[in-house]
Amino acid sequence: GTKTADAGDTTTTTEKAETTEAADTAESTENVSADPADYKVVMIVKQSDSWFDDMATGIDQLKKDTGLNVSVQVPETGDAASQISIMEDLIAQDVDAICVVPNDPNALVPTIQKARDAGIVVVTHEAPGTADSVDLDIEAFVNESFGQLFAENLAKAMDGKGKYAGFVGGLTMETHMAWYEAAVKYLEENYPDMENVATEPYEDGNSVEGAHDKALEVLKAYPDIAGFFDCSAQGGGICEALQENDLAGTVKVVSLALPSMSSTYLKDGSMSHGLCWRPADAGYAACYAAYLIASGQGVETGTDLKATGYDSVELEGNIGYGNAPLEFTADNIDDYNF
Amino acid sequence: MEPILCARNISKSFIGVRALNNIDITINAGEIHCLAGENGCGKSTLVKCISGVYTPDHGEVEISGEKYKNLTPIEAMNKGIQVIYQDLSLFQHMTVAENIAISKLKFEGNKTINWKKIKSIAKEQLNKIGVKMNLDETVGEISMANRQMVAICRALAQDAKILFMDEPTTALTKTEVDHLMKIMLELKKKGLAIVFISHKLDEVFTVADTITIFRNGDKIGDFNSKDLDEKSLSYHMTGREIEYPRYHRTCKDNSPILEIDHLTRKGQYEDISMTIRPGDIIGLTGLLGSGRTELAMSLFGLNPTQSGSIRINGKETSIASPMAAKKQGIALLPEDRFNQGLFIERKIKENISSALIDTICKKGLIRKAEEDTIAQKYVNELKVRTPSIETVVGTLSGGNQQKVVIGKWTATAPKVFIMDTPTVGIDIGSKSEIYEQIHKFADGGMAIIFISDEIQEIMANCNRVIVLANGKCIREFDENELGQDGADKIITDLIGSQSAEEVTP
Amino acid sequence: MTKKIDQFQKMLLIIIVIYSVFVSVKNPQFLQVQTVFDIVKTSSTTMIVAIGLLVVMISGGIDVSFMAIALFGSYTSLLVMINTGINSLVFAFALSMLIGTCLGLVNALLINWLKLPPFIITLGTQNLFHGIMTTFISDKSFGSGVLPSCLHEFGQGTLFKVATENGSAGLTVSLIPVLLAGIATYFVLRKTMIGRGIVAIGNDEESARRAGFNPFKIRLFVYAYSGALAGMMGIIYAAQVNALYPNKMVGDELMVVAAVVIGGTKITGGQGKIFGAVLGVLIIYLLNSTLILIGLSSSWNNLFVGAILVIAVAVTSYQERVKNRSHLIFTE
Amino acid sequence: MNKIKKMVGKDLDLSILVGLALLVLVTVAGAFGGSMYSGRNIQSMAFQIPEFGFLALAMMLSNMVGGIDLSIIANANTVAIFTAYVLNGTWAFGTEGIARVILALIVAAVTSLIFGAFNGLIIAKTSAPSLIATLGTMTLIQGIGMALTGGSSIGDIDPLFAEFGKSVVLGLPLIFWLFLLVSLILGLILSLTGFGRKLYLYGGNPVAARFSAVNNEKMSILVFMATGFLAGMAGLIILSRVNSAKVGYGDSYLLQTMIVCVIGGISPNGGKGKVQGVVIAIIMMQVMSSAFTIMSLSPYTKKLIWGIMLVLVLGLNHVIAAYSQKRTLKQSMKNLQSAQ
Ligand SMILES: Nc1ncnc2c1ncn2[C@@H]1O[C@H](COP(=O)(O)OP(=O)(O)OP(=O)(O)O)[C@@H](O)[C@H]1O
Ligand SMILES: Nc1ncnc2c1ncn2[C@@H]1O[C@H](COP(=O)(O)OP(=O)(O)OP(=O)(O)O)[C@@H](O)[C@H]1O
Ligand SMILES: [Mg+2]
Ligand SMILES: [Mg+2]
Repeated sequence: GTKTADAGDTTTTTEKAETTEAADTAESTENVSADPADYKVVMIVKQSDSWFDDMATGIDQLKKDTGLNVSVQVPETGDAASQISIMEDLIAQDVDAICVVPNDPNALVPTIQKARDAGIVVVTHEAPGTADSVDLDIEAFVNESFGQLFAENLAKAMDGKGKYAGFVGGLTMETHMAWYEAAVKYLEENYPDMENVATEPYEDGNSVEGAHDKALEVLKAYPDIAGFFDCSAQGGGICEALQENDLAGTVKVVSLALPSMSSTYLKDGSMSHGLCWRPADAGYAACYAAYLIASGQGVETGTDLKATGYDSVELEGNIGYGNAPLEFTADNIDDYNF
Repeated sequence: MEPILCARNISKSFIGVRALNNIDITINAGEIHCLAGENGCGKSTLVKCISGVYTPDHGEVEISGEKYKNLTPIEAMNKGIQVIYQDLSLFQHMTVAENIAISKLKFEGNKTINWKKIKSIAKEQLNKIGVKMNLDETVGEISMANRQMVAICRALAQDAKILFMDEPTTALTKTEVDHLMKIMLELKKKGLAIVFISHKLDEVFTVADTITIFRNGDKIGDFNSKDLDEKSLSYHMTGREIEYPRYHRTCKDNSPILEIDHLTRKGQYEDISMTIRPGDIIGLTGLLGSGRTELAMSLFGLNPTQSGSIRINGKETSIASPMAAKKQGIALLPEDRFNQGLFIERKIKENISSALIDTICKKGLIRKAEEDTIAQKYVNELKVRTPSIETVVGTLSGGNQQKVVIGKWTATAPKVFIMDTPTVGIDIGSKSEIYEQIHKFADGGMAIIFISDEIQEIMANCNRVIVLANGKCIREFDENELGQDGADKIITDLIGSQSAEEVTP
Repeated sequence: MTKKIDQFQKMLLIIIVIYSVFVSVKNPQFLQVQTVFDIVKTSSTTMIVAIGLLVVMISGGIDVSFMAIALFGSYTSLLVMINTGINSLVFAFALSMLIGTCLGLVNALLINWLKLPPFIITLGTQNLFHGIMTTFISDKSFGSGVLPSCLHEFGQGTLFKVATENGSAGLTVSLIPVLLAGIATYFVLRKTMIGRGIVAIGNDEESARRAGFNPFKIRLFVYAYSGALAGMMGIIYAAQVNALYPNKMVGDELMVVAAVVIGGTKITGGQGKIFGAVLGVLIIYLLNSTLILIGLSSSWNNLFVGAILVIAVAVTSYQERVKNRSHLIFTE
Repeated sequence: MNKIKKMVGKDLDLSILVGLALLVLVTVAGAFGGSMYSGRNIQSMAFQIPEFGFLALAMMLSNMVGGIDLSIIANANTVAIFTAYVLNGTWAFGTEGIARVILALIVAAVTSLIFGAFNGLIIAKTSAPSLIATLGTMTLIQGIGMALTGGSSIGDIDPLFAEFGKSVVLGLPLIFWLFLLVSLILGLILSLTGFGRKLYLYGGNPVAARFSAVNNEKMSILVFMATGFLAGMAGLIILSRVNSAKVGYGDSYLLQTMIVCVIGGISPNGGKGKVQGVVIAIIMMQVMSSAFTIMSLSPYTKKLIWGIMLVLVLGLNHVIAAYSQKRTLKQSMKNLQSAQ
């Protein structure tokens, strides 16, 4: 979807005149501006927490770097309903592009459709399942391989044997479930001595407390448990539970992790591995991609989205894969500060 | 006689009414001072003004020589003013002992609670008035009469100088009232000033030294009780002659409308039988806890019976719910007007139509004009004192509220109307109006079960009387027996003997 | 108040016993000290706010802002500690409880001023407090590394430890504040005049006023007290999860209300017992912490918990109703 | 002018609310100019109102009988899940096209009524406080949805049905008209019918209602069935808007519905309030919410504003009521004096 410039910003008319001129000379035929300041891009995140706070810093950086008119909308709760309602309002406000990290991608599809019908570019992040409905979906990596990364690290920590349990934020969280399933499948295929204690993941409700309480219960129900992996960033709760039972280090933990929230656990050994991708970079890349599409420049394999790990995206259908997984250990955790 | 309290020029208005108009009153130590007047004439309001609950619009109160313009309840209590309110103001979930002792301890400035002391205070006060009670029961579990005693003990515990009693006898039966009167006279002898409010004139004359009469917020005057008799008192109160004409059944239809056979619910009432014909007004009397209310509730479908049968118009039926009762033409005027009878925040007309909703509906829609007509009709007939049918019921005086509840049920034109103590807290003027209505209903063929403690009222209104004790029917009087001289004495004695038996074990 | 354990609490104990037997049969692992220790630890924070809420509910009110208060108190005081480098548990508790008290006073003032149901008021202040904190103080999360170390020591601290199959289990020190809160509350409610005033205004405010109590002052105390307990709970919570978030806790209020009501506290006020509230909280935690033990898969959790909750509510309420009806009390 | 005065006198709370709503509308217009009331934006707001609106109406009904229904969101989602299973063919029983949509609607109506009746039965038959009874059923009903779906979203629904959520009639969404219609009907039922009257009486004093031969059990069950039904409608609208159903959608609405009801003048103690008030409050909240989006407010600031709003409305109601009472008192005393 391309878009004409006049629907964009209305405040900086003089600038626009200049850029239109520049664009004219550059592309000579189409009346399309490439000046980022002419494009209004809005990023809708899931909720307010450290993860998305970091994403917001990335977006601020993008604004500074390029002058793109980009802002962040934070819903009151992690609920698809709030995201939809914000998106509806934005459609009516006639922005140029919307980036969204959907809570529930399927629920958002009709609204995305509506936005695109209104000529708005939509870029998602963490929603490969609904990539057909959007202009572009930016992924830090392939979900399956990220899940396998969980498995690989857990197996390494557990020496390839013993019982383990997997946690997700909630059964309704699509990416968590994808990682969980990929991880379990990978372990089943490659590590016959490792045994998943349950058929379904446990829910920590995206809270440290939940992870802590569930971990305590798992420890009781399966005293011989040897490892946990947590697809939501609440592995700290499991570590706390282990410390209480003098099991820290004995029972291994691999978790999605934010450096600021889990560096201590990595350092004191209760968490063996943290996995992550940088939200700031993802936000940066997604918004930049949205701008590229909105301004008609497009994104294709090899495009540089100017963020670490996204310097050469791999386009598969509508999904643009970066190569941005991060792996934290006690040794490298101090290199990150988000 | 030394005056310990003088109120001067007290005026108080509420929205739309002037409740008190320049009232002066002097209360002397060692005297029982009665306030008399019709419903809504401002008696309770005066009490509240004097005890600091309301701030009067004008006027001042002088207690033991000190003048107050804005008396607070705390100051009043410190000055020895104690009020037993119409609603008793007890704490349902607290024990008897604590209810009695708590305000005393509070006023002594105690910061901590000594449970032993609480019990000893309670015991002492109960002994003082000669009543035995389980101190550890919660007030919610004891009878109305005992609650009244608790309220009195609580007031006495605080060395009251003036005791206000706002209709303390409404929930008591004759024997209990007598006991209370005795206690009041004892207290008077000890130098206490008592201000007593009651709509039962015999009570007033038994204890009163002085009677102050109010009409419509104005004071008519102070009278020495010896200078008045029931007739002159009621004349002063109402401004007209009041008479309670005796009821005689005129209805010709003698086929029974309601027959009860050996009705039993263990622990509440046993083996009750009666036959009621159109035009009968059956008096149901007996001690508190004798099972009258329970029986009434059973007939209204709120208290399942265990055995026995009920026949209406000769057909055996079971009354499983108030809806079924209403369908059978049975109405109940409940004992607890405030909680069971009224929608306190709603208008008079909505209260009156509340049992009639299905009738005034056409295709599910309320016919508002019809509702207004009906409401206006019963407001007029029962002489409810109100500016309009749109008035919210909560702002009416107690007596007028009761009239609204009566209106609500008479509007359904019931065949059998059970009235559980219908004239409690109602002034003599309105009473006679209500009696008149009841007679008119009965003449029109309605059967009425009239539950009451007032023998006088029973004698005037009933053509048959059943006396209950401990859930059993101990005596039945028919029209002839009632007609004989001294029947009232026999009934009084019957109830009295029961209570004597009860006290002895 | 006379009988130590009333009918209602007996009912709850029976429910707990039956359920425990059921779990033990399904999984004998349930029968070990660690179970008790774990439940004590996981429920300790809820216990404290439940006790605070109990006091409010006995006074005839309700408070749904206590989680926001807990968050406000703990977040702010820990933030102060992080920024100033103070590393003292006493300071944390003192400041957090002070803030809690102040916010509680705000609740009481608003309730007194607006004369509206406390449910509505505290629903408003819940938003207000949380909004003020996150807008004017900070909305950043803090991980374990930055938090004062005394906090983690407290959160992990145990009174004593016993060896288990694969490690050891300790009885959390958080039990001490719970006991303190419980005993203090018992003392206040039972042995002080203000406590009886709380019960009195819960029974009937007008009557209490006539008996010489000052409902306004009592209400100030009640909400301040529950606020202080909430502040205390906030610190314990932060210590246990060893992290500080600006958006946790808020939203879990109704579960606590339910626990207190299941424990036999009258929603209309005037009656309620600490032991009952404790049992109510226990039932909810017992339920939630045995799902894995009985081998229930996650997608069936809610169905199971919901069913048990509905049964418990129905059984206890029905008993009460039958008792009331036989006394011709219609509670609806 | 006189008419307005009369109206204000008759229903003070509602008038204050209307005044406040107008104030909000004007302020917002002043701040954002035309963009706020462009046809597009109005349409967008009208699209957002119904799903929340139906939930708020459901909450209102339960509040009016002095109760609270915490299970409405769970109910809406689970109804949506049932309906989605019909519409995507899993439970279609061989129906196709329009027949399938009709079957789905029937399933939605029946399930929502059953959930509501279940609440009503527990509350009516055991006298359980609705707060904890519905907390239990909320978990239970959510559990049913969870057990059925395992947490994943149920999509692929019949496009015929999806149209319903998108269609626009006379410039406004069909679902918005539906919301207005249902509000109107509900308002009329409450103010004009016997059922409505009984509901007010029952809400005001259930014991007296029982003694007035109102069938309390029936009332309670009916009211909660109606509550359930409205929640089910919300579920259908959610389904038609997002084309899929999932446990947990709209969980954040729960507290908001309570706030809207309070602002709309519903007393949680029961027996008081009007549909108009709630509808105005819903619209006002939507306008504010959209304005918040335009201003890119942080979620916390939004929360702060909601809190201030609530306390402000309540405070205003209180102050004005006290003032007007004083005035009436003075007036009536003057009348009394002049009469003398
Ligand atoms: N809180 C109130 N608000 C408005 N009007 C009131 C209020 N309290 C009393 N009134 C009115 O003041 C008048 C006097 O009422 P009051 O209760 O003093 O009467 P009373 O003499 O005690 O009657 P009763 O014998 O029925 O108890 C009545 O008209 C009543 O409607
Ligand atoms: N002394 C008592 N202790 C405990 N409960 C009592 C006592 N007396 C009565 N009750 C119970 O209180 C309830 C109400 O009794 P109540 O005294 O109203 O009966 P009643 O026959 O209607 O008498 P009355 O109409 O004179 O009040 C009944 O359930 C009764 O069993
Ligand atoms: Mg009076
Ligand atoms: Mg009785």
